[in-house]
Parts: sequence; C-alpha cells; structure tokens
Amino acid sequence: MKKMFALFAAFPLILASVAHAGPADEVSPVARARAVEAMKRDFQAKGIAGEDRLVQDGLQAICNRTGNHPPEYMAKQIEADQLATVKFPADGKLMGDWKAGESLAQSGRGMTWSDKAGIPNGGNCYNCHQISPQELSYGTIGPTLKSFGKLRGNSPEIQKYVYSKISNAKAFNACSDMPRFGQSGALTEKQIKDLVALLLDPASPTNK
Amino acid sequence: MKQLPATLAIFALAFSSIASAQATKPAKAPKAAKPAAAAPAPAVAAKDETTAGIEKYREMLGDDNPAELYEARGEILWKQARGPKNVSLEQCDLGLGAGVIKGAYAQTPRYFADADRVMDIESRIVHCMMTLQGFSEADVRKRPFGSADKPSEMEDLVTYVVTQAKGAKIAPPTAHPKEKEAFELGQAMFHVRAGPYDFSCATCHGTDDKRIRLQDLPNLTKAADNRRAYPGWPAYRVSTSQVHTMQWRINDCFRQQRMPEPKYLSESVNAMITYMAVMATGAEYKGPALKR
Amino acid sequence: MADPMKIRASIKGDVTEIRVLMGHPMETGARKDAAGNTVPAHHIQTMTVEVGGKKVVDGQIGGSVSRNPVFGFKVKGAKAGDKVVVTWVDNKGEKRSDEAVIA
Amino acid sequence: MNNTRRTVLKGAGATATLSALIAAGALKPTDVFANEWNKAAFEAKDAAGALKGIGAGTTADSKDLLLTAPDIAENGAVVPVGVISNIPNTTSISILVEKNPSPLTSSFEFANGAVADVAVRLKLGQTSIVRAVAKADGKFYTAQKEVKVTVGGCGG
Repeated sequence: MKKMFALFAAFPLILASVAHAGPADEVSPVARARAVEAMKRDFQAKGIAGEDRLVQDGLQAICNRTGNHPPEYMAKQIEADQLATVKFPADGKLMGDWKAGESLAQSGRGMTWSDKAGIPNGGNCYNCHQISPQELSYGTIGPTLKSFGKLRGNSPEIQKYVYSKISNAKAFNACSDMPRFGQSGALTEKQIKDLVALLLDPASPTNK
Repeated sequence: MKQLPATLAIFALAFSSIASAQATKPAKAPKAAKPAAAAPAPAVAAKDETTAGIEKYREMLGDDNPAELYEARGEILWKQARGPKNVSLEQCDLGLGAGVIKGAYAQTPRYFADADRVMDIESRIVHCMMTLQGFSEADVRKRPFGSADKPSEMEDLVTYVVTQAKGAKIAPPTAHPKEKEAFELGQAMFHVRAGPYDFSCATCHGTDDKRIRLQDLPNLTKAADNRRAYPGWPAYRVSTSQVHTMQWRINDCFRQQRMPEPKYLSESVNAMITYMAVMATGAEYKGPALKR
Repeated sequence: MADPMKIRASIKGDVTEIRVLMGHPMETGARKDAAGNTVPAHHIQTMTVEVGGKKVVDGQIGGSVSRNPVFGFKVKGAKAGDKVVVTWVDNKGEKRSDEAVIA
Repeated sequence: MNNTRRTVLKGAGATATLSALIAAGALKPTDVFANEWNKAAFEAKDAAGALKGIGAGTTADSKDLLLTAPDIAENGAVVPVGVISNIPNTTSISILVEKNPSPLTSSFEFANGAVADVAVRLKLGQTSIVRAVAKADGKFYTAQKEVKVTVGGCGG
C-alpha cells in the first residue's frame, strides 16, 4: 500500500486534470477532502468497526480521487499490486465444497458493527449476483454467475482466476465495486475454496 | 378518526419499490428462500415473474400503516407539557415560525440561525426539547433508535411531525451558504470509499436499475431517483416491525458499508440528508411509507 | 399499556368496510431474542367487532398474525353514523376496546 | 425523557378499557364476550391437527372460496391474505399457514350482516401453503395457495 501512496504522490497533477464521466467527478477535490475530514470527526468506533476503517488505503484513495476511473497505466499498476496480494492454498487445491459455498453465498452478514467478532463472515454473494437458478432473490450489482462453470469449464487456469477474483477483485479491475474478500480477511482460505466450488463444480446447481 | 387518503397506497407502493435497499434481518428470521421445488424456469422468465410477484406483494400490503400508531403517540408527546420547564413542543420553530408544524418537515433540512447550523427535522425537534423543555443533551441522546418492542420517543415525535407535512412538496431552502455547504458535503461523502469492503454510498446507489437481492436500488446521484426514494423515509418497515427515521436510515447505510458509526444528529448525517432532500426537491410528500 | 386502535369504517352502497389497526407485539412464544432467550408468547387471542350494538365478527387469532395486526371486514345493512366497536383480549388477559363511527 | 411515556398516556386518557365502557353503559357485557379461544386448534403442530381442532376433519375443495395472497413475499413477517366465501350460508372462515410451527393463524365467525370476507396480515416462517377453510351449513370447504418467502436486503 505504501507503494501506491508513493505512486499517487508522483502524479497529482495528472490525476487532477483527468476528466472522466460519472457522478463522482462532480465532486471537487476540496469537497472530497472536507468529506473525509468530516467523517473522521463525526464517526465513532462501534463494536468491531473501529475508526481505523476510515483510513483509506492507497487503492481507496486513488479510486476516490479519480471517481473510480484511474488512468490506464495506473489501473494496470494497481491491478498488478493487488494480484500480488493473492495467497494460494499451500495444498494447491482451489475447489472446496459447493454446498458449503452455497450457504456462504446466501449469508449477507459479517464485518458490520452489529456483527460479533470471531463468528465466520458470510460471502454476501447473492446480494449482488445471480448464482444457483433455484434462488430467486438475487441482486444485480454484479454480473450473473449462473452456469459459470458450465460455460467455462473448471480447468486449473479457471480455478486460479476464480480463486484470485474472490480473494481480490481489484486484481482484475482496479476500482471494482466488489470487496477484496481474501485480502481484507473477510473470508478464509477454506471459504474461498468453497465459493470456487460453488461456481465451478459440475455438481453445483449453477452448472446443472 | 383520521382518514388516510387513498393515494397513500399508491405512494407506499412506489417508494417501497425503490427505496427499500437494506435492512436488518427480521426478528423472527425466516429460514426462507427455499423456493420452487418445481423445475427452475429460464433465468429471464424467472426474473420477470419474481419482479412482478414482488410488485404484487407491495400492492397487496395496501395502505394500513402501523406508523399511525407512532403518529398518535407522537401527537400526545408533542402536546404534553414535559421536561424540566414543563412545557409542550407546540411552540417549537421547525423553520416556518414558532408553532407552525404544518408542512414544516418538507422544508428541512435547513439553516437555523439560533443554532447556527443546518438541521434535519429530528435535529430540530431535539433542539426544541433542549431549549423549550429544558431536557439535557444526555437525555435526548440516550436512546434515539428504538425497537419494535419499545419504540423511541424520537420515532414517535418524528412520525407525528412528518405526517403533518402530508401533501407538501419537498422544498428545502438552499440559499444560505451553510445550506450549500451541507449539500456539497453530503454529495462528497456519498462517494467516499473506505472500510474493509471498499464501499461508499455510491457502490449500491450510484448506478441505474440495480438491486440487492430483490430490492430495487435508487440511483441517488440522480434527482429523479431521489424524488422517488427520499419521501419514502421515515417508514414503517415490516421486516423490523417499526418506524425508522431518516437519521436511522443514514446510520444503517453506514453500518452496511462496514464503516464505524456516524454520530446521531452529526453534521455528517445532516449533510447526507440535506443532499438527498435537495436532490428530491419538487416531490410530493405523502406521509410515512410502508416497506419491506 | 396498549396503543389505541385505529378503526376506519366507511360505507359504499350497501356494504360497510371496516379496517382495524391494532398495536400489539403478537409474540408466538417460539422466537428467540438476540441473547438467545425464548420470548414468551404474548398475542391477542380473541376479538370482536360490533356494529350498531350487534356482534358481527367473533374472531380468534394466534401468534402467526403479524405484529401490529391489520384486519379488514365487510358488513351489510349498517348505516352511516352507526357505531363500530372493536374489542380484543390477549393471552395475558389484557383487554382493549375502541370505537369509531361509520362515515 | 425518563418515564414520561406512562404518564403521558395516562394523562391523556388515551385508553378506554373494556370495564370502563361497560361501566359507562356503552356496552352490554353479553355483546363483547367472545367465544373462548380454541387452544387445542391454535396449538396444534400440524395442519391436520389444526383442521381437526376446528372441527374440519373432512373438507372439500371449493371454487367459491377465494383466497388471495401474493405468489412471493418480500418479507415473511407480513404477508397480506384475503379470503372471500361465495358459498351460501358461510358462517366462519379460518386461515392456516401449513409450514408454520402452529399452522392455525385465525378463525372468524360472522353474524348479523357480516359478509364472509376477511383480510389479515400473517407471518410465514418459510415458503408455505396458505389454506382457507370456510364453514357453511355444517360442512367445510377449502382453498389453498403457495406463497414463496424470499430473503430480502443485505441480510446483515
């Protein structure tokens, strides 16, 4: 992350001058800085959600300042840096139990101030994605993942891609809306394996 | 007996369909979502069928809103002489002059010279409880958000006050520099990504035609969506069986963003409300909504 | 102490529509609170609707009726100005009775 | 804010108790006493037990019994259900949610001009058959509909 701060510091003029479409860009840098200051002043720690959560890391700072549209060379650098954070399982197995993955995908809990420490977090997947066709209540913020494995197979390359994507979505899209589930510690290695299986196991309902 | 206008039904419908994005689980958490033992329909058809079904559900909920129970309690609280000074809130200045309650909510948040800051309706009621009735700050901040079993006095009072603006057009003033400042602050905060999930308000409410699970997400960077969504709060939420105020709504959005808690009545929360209210200018306010 | 009911009674042609909103927790007795303790049953058991002094509906309900219950009934033969009285009694013996006039 | 709520409600005389109404002569006691709560039926743990509890051991499907409920509910805590019986001489309507731990939700008897037409809001613990039962001339008729209960919101 320090690396990215440095990167950002080197190009403030370029960033400020890049014009992008999108509502975030209506916000002036001064207003943005004031907003961050106001939040630091007006927000308080509650439960497991400490005030440290308002400290933006380098990626968040860049996405905020560029309205989620960093210049391409910077996006590439961010994506490479984020990909480097992905830790693959020591046993080399990337697919776990799709049934455990399905119940994880259903759960929307975890990491809020009303969640208790020490209880496993949910994957929040159905909040944004369609997966198993039996689940009618799914969100559309992310693309549909129905038939994901049926369409792409489950070769080692695909497994590696899906594992990496869930672990750190920013490795493939610098300012993606999707959380970095592995990098942030929201999901464990086993949980991510189970979600990989939900998408890629031929027995998973999404691939039926 | 106060009669609800028939239009409330239409209103509740429209707003529940756009603004009921997030909620805590119902107290009695249904295991739920074990749908369709029957053969799954093709994705597109299933979506249309589901969406249509949800719309039908909202329509069938109709216009009987338990928020009326809150309104009735709030009216008693408003008119009752209370607090160390033993006076009622009837002379509270909600922005249209002392003692004017009708329509006042629709013209908030606004700058109040006597407090030298921008206040939303709940902040202003609290201000009156302190200045008119003599309650201490600790008293009024003790328990702003109630539960289904024990609603808070603020939920009752806010429900009563906002209901008196039924039929008014949302029109918060924007001429004062501090009102402009609050709008800009709210707008900027809307886009700040932080926390373990890298979320901002805009993550869920910055794009057209998205939904979480089956709940439609208004794109709150657009005036049209604010005009539909903003008047949908305060609301009685059936999933929590209680009325939630706008202060709560903003608080819960940040909870869902995995952020620390924005302080009750703080400049930040009032700025978010100001942003949405100004964006919603021109919408008709039809009273507390009824939502999932 | 229970909230007063909201009762609306309006006549259209020959049919009077009565809508009742009650303030009640309607606990089933099976729900667990956040601490994992079972919340004791607390729900309305019986309710009556009277129009013009005559009982028109005699209802019994259980904990599966939603919190803050809403009921709708229809009655023929009533007239504007008739009094509608709704009464409920819950499993703890608490009672509440409120009235409205057909409009 | 302290303990103001209680005094407020008392002070405003917001409650009209049954006994007060009776004392004031507004009601005749015989008018307001409802039938005794049917404990056996309401506490039955399955639909068959509940039906037996209300005396409906045998039922027949009827097209004249109209049950309206949403196909899918956004939240199981409040599901609007309406039942209208066009069966002549209908004297009661009961409504069951078959998958609930106690399926019988409500039972209404009609008299003195009441139409066999009732609207209620029910809790559904999960996707379930909702069943209406009408009694007419001593016989029981039934109609049913499945209501799917979905997970809503962020679930957090």
